[in-house]
Amino acid sequence: MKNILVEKLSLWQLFILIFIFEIGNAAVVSTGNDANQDAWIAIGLAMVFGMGLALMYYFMLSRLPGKNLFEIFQFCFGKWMGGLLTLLYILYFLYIASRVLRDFCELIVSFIFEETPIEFIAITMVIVIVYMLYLGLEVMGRTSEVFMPYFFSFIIIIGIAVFISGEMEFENLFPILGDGFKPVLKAVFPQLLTFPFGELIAFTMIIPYTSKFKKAKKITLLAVMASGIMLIYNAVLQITTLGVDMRARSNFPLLSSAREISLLEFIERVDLVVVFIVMFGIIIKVSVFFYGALKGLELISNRPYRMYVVPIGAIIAFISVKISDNFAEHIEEGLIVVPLFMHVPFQLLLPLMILPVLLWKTRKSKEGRK
Amino acid sequence: MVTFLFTFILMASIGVITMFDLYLYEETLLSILDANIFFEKGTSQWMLYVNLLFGFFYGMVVDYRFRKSKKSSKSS
Amino acid sequence: MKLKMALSILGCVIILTGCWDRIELNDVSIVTGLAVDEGENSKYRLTIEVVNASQFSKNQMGGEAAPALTFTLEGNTISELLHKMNIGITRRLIFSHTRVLYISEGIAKEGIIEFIDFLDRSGQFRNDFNIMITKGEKAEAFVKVTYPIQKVPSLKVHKQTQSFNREWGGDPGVRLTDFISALTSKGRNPVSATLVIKGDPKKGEKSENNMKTSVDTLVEMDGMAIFKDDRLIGYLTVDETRNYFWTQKLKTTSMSVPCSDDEKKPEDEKYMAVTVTETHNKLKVDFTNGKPVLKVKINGETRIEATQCLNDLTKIDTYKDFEEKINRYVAKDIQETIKKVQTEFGVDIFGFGDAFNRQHHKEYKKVENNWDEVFAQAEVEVDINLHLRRSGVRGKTFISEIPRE
Amino acid sequence: MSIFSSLFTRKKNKNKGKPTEEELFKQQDIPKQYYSQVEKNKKLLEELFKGTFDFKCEPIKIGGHKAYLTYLSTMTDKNELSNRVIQVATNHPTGISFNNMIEMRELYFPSVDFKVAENFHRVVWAVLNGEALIMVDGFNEALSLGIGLPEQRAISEPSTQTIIRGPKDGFVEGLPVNILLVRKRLKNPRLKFEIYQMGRDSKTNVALGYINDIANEDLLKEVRERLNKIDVGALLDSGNVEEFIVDKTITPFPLVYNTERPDSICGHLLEGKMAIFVDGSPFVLTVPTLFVDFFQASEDYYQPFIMSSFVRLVRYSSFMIALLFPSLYVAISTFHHELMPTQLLISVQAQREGVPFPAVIEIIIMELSFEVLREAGVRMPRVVGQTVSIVGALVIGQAAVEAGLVSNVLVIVVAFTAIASFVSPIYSFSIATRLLRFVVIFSAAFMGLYGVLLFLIIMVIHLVSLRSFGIPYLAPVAPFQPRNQDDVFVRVPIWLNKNRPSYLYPKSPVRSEENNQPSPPDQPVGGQK
Repeated sequence: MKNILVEKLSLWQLFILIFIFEIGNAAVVSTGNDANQDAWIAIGLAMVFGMGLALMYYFMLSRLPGKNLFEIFQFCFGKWMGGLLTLLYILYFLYIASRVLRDFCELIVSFIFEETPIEFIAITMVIVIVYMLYLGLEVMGRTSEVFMPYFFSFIIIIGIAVFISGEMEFENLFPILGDGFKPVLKAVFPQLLTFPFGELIAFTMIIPYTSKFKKAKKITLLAVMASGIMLIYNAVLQITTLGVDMRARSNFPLLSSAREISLLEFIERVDLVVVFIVMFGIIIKVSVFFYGALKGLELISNRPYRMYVVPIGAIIAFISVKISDNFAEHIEEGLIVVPLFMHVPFQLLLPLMILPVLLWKTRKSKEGRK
Repeated sequence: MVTFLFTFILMASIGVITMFDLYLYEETLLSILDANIFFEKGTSQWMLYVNLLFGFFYGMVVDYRFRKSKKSSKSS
Repeated sequence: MKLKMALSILGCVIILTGCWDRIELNDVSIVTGLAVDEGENSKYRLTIEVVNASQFSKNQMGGEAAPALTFTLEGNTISELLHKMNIGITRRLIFSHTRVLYISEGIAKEGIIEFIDFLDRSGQFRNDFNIMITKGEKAEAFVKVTYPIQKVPSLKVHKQTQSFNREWGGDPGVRLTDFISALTSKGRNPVSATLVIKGDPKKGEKSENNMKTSVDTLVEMDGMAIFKDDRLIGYLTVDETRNYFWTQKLKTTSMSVPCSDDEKKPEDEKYMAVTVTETHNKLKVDFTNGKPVLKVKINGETRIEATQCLNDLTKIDTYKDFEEKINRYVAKDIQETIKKVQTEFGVDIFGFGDAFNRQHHKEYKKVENNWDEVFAQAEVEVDINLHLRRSGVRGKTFISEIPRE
Repeated sequence: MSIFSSLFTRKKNKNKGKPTEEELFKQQDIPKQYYSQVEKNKKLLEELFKGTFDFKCEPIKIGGHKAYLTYLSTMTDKNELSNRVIQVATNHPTGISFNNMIEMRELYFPSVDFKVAENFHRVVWAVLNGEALIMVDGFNEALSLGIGLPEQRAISEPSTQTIIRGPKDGFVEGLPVNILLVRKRLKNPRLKFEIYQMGRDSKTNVALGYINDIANEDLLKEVRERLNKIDVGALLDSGNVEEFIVDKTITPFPLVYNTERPDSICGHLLEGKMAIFVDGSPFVLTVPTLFVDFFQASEDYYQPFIMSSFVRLVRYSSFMIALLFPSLYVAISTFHHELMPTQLLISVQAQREGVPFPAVIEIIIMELSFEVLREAGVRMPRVVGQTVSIVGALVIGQAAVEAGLVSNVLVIVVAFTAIASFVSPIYSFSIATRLLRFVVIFSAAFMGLYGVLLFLIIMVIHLVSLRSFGIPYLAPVAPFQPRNQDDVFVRVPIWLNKNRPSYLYPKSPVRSEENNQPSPPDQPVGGQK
């Protein structure tokens, strides 16, 4: 009874958060285009590597149970060096949060509201996110629990509906591995591995707050796998409905596939359902990154993170619009610059560098205790 | 503290996007900074600035209240 | 107090910013058809057809009026023209319910890529409209021909193609995405359905046309058009269109198969009417002696609807015999159509190239760039395997029971 | 809202706490001292109750002692009083002595409820409560006897929650009767009722009922604490209590469940909840309350489970319809024309031809007039109630369409919404949807379906953040508890529903261990050979 009010996530909530987080915008923008019709194989491969990454992150956290990534930095490098690293990560998280938000705003502005300014969409979205985060991590977990069934079933139903509408052509999936493994690998490294799977780094800020930390490992892996399977399903759906060329040309292939649905002469033009899926995925994704950054600020300044929610939310809205002038820049940055200069160092290199220090330090402390 | 961190992070993030723009556009630093910090008339970006101002003032108020409550808790 | 402040801030944010994309239903006109012709002074001449909704309400205000209006404008890009339309009409146009895009022959011969891109890019257009090439008359004449049952011309054409497609298969069933993916693919060339006007187009514009039991003017399906890349190069007839559709997505059709294969005695020709209820079609490209062989394989079920033949339909042998005849008949038809396309047009509209790519990716890569030539020379094998399942609710036909003198 | 609340909260005035009984009487200038000379007490009382016509202070003799019988004649049952007090006291032989009030009571009034009032405050309290007070000369305490109540409304069918099958009795305005109605159904010695007096002026009796071996201790402590904190002038209905004990006041959703049905209270008690009875109110509260409670009617448990599961799903969907239908109409007809099939769009457009208002204004006019009608229908004297419905149907429905002010489709939308909003079994919940509907209409008018989605997400976030006595408001759904799903969206047969809901942390989590699924007999009936 007394534990009710403590901020903790249940394992099921963690699972859902990771699931929605991974699918989030990855389901909507076209991923793995380098692999052509084998995009789904590439996603599967990336999923396996992603599970490896998740294991690594978990391993880091498990060396110091109950501490999040930033606290580990401080443990390893002392207050100043750790603080600097934390600041870098805060910037990284905020930048990615804004980028994800921009993805969604672009979708709304180019598909649904052609005349509405993108700023308006960004601000309204941020208001929702700020409201949710202000109420805390628990509320985020429970909100996603409420929306999970819809989120899940809508994705599945889109596929089934397209199939019944007779728009799917499984021939589009062939030839499997026609050009060998090369294009697949090209799609996996670094694009698919870092986005969406490498972005799990944000969960290093959340996993320590689960109620049963020891079981979190299994749940994380399961969630990554489930979301990977969902993404594969998604990719197959898009390729079979649109064909490889059309998918590559679509800015938002899932939306385009959903447009093909036409059932009973009445259930048609249901692309707004997709917008719902995306919208909720985006909210969760931005929130998770945002939460990570807030926790970092809390650690740096020793003030409760709720104080920062509103001001930093304003920054996210600002950056998400300023991040690029036009859609082309947004995409080019997202495909070329960001994986290279942001994802790879922050998701792979830095954690790999920290790992030995952490191991060394924790071994020492453990021996000392003995 | 909140206001300070707000300003700092705002500056830093503008710095980050400016860096990327520099990498992509091959324009002068000044022109990119200009585009990233200010806005042109005719766009609806004024909303963002209203938003930022709101965030800024919110931060100030929070800071003020925090300091006051700290003082009062100390004195009592 | 705090609630008021919070609410007022939220309210300000919302009200100050307002609502951009709002269009009341009273302020829109639903566009159902677009017709593109060659312009006299500029590149295109665009005619739109909008629904006059007040004609569809139960209590009509202002008496009889036409169920649809058309308006024509000339210009260089379609998209500009669409926004400029208000030069003559009152309301904003919405295109999400566009049903048919009519393209005149002349435009099609010059290439249609330039405005197809607009339709593909725009979020407003859906993928569920038909692309139609208009033969004979100008495209704008087609959006003006009314029809008593479905009063909006384009809705009528849309419905017409749908039912025709399902009942008999004389419409290639091409939508925008199909058209574009055929355009972009090297192993396939696009096709589209064609229309003709039967009767006097001038008479069709008037609503008196609707008063008669046999209307003066009618828009009819007329087979399909074949494109090489984005240029129109020729036509197929309605029957050939059905044969084309056999190789694609045909589900149901019906045909008259002669009772005897002997073509020499046309005077006592007897037919049986066969309905195909379910088919599955597959394209394959195989290699024999280093040369690609195009293979069409069709499985399906048929039933006999009527027969003029005297054979006893309660016997297994008869079924077998009929089955063979049907298969031979269909195979011959399809073979002829493919041959015609190969020799006359020399472009692969069937998608053999795509099938080749899927089955023998490496070999296809070698001939990818001149696939159409390879296609024109390739041999064709058609393998039809239609099963005759049943023959209605009667066994023997009564014709055989009639005592003859 | 709470984001902003941190900005704008003023300093809370320091809570001095609820005044003690002594302070309260002091404020009203009532002395505490009770004298052993009866005359003095009598004088004080008479002064206090000066100008009260029904205040009676009659001299009697009990066992030779001089005594006064004091009561409010309007609040006591005359027959009871004369039968059980006056006759007994006067007919008894004199000379039997007693040493204190308890002994006296044993001798003279053995079967009557009693309290010993040891100071003057208690004396006043007892009189106000409608008890008969006996002050005997020479004793420094008085005896108050609880005898019969004045006439009350007879138990009748509840007017707000009617059902087809099931018990038809409802609570009335008297606390004892209400407790009796529950006791009759739950003959369990562990069913406890704690009594509280609240209200400076009203001194209302409030009873907290719970089943001792089911209800969670901590929850109980929390409820008691909150009840003890209540400091109010007067409690006129349970609604007043409700506002004092909710966790959060700025929310359209009711955080406390209220009902007129004793059987539904029993059901809640058996799940481990607590019931709060307020004297003078036929509505009994139960806490903690969850979102799903408002979709469970007590009739669900009396009808076959398949049927009631279906009905429950209908209720959930009609909640969504009542909330969203008008706004969806606005959003689709002004933003997303492509969502309607062509034929439907044409016919809707045809009907909207000539309507001068934008869709939002149109729908707000209709919704407002409907709200006015509804309110008028409730407040009007029954006799004219008919008129309202006729005027409403004719004017609002038919004439408005004929005049071209609103379109036909819209009338259908509003009517359907209105009907759907009546489906919720608890009235206080359907009020919430009424209010929110307007919010969502505005949101849809500004931002189309995107606005509706934003609203939905914000609403869910809000719902999820709510707690009722520490229990998450959306409990078995979020946080998701797979074991408690048997009575949420559908209802499983009663013999399968073996566990009490675990989100209430009941002391004994199991209802019944045994598997008592009904089955046909093993042997054929009637000795079939």
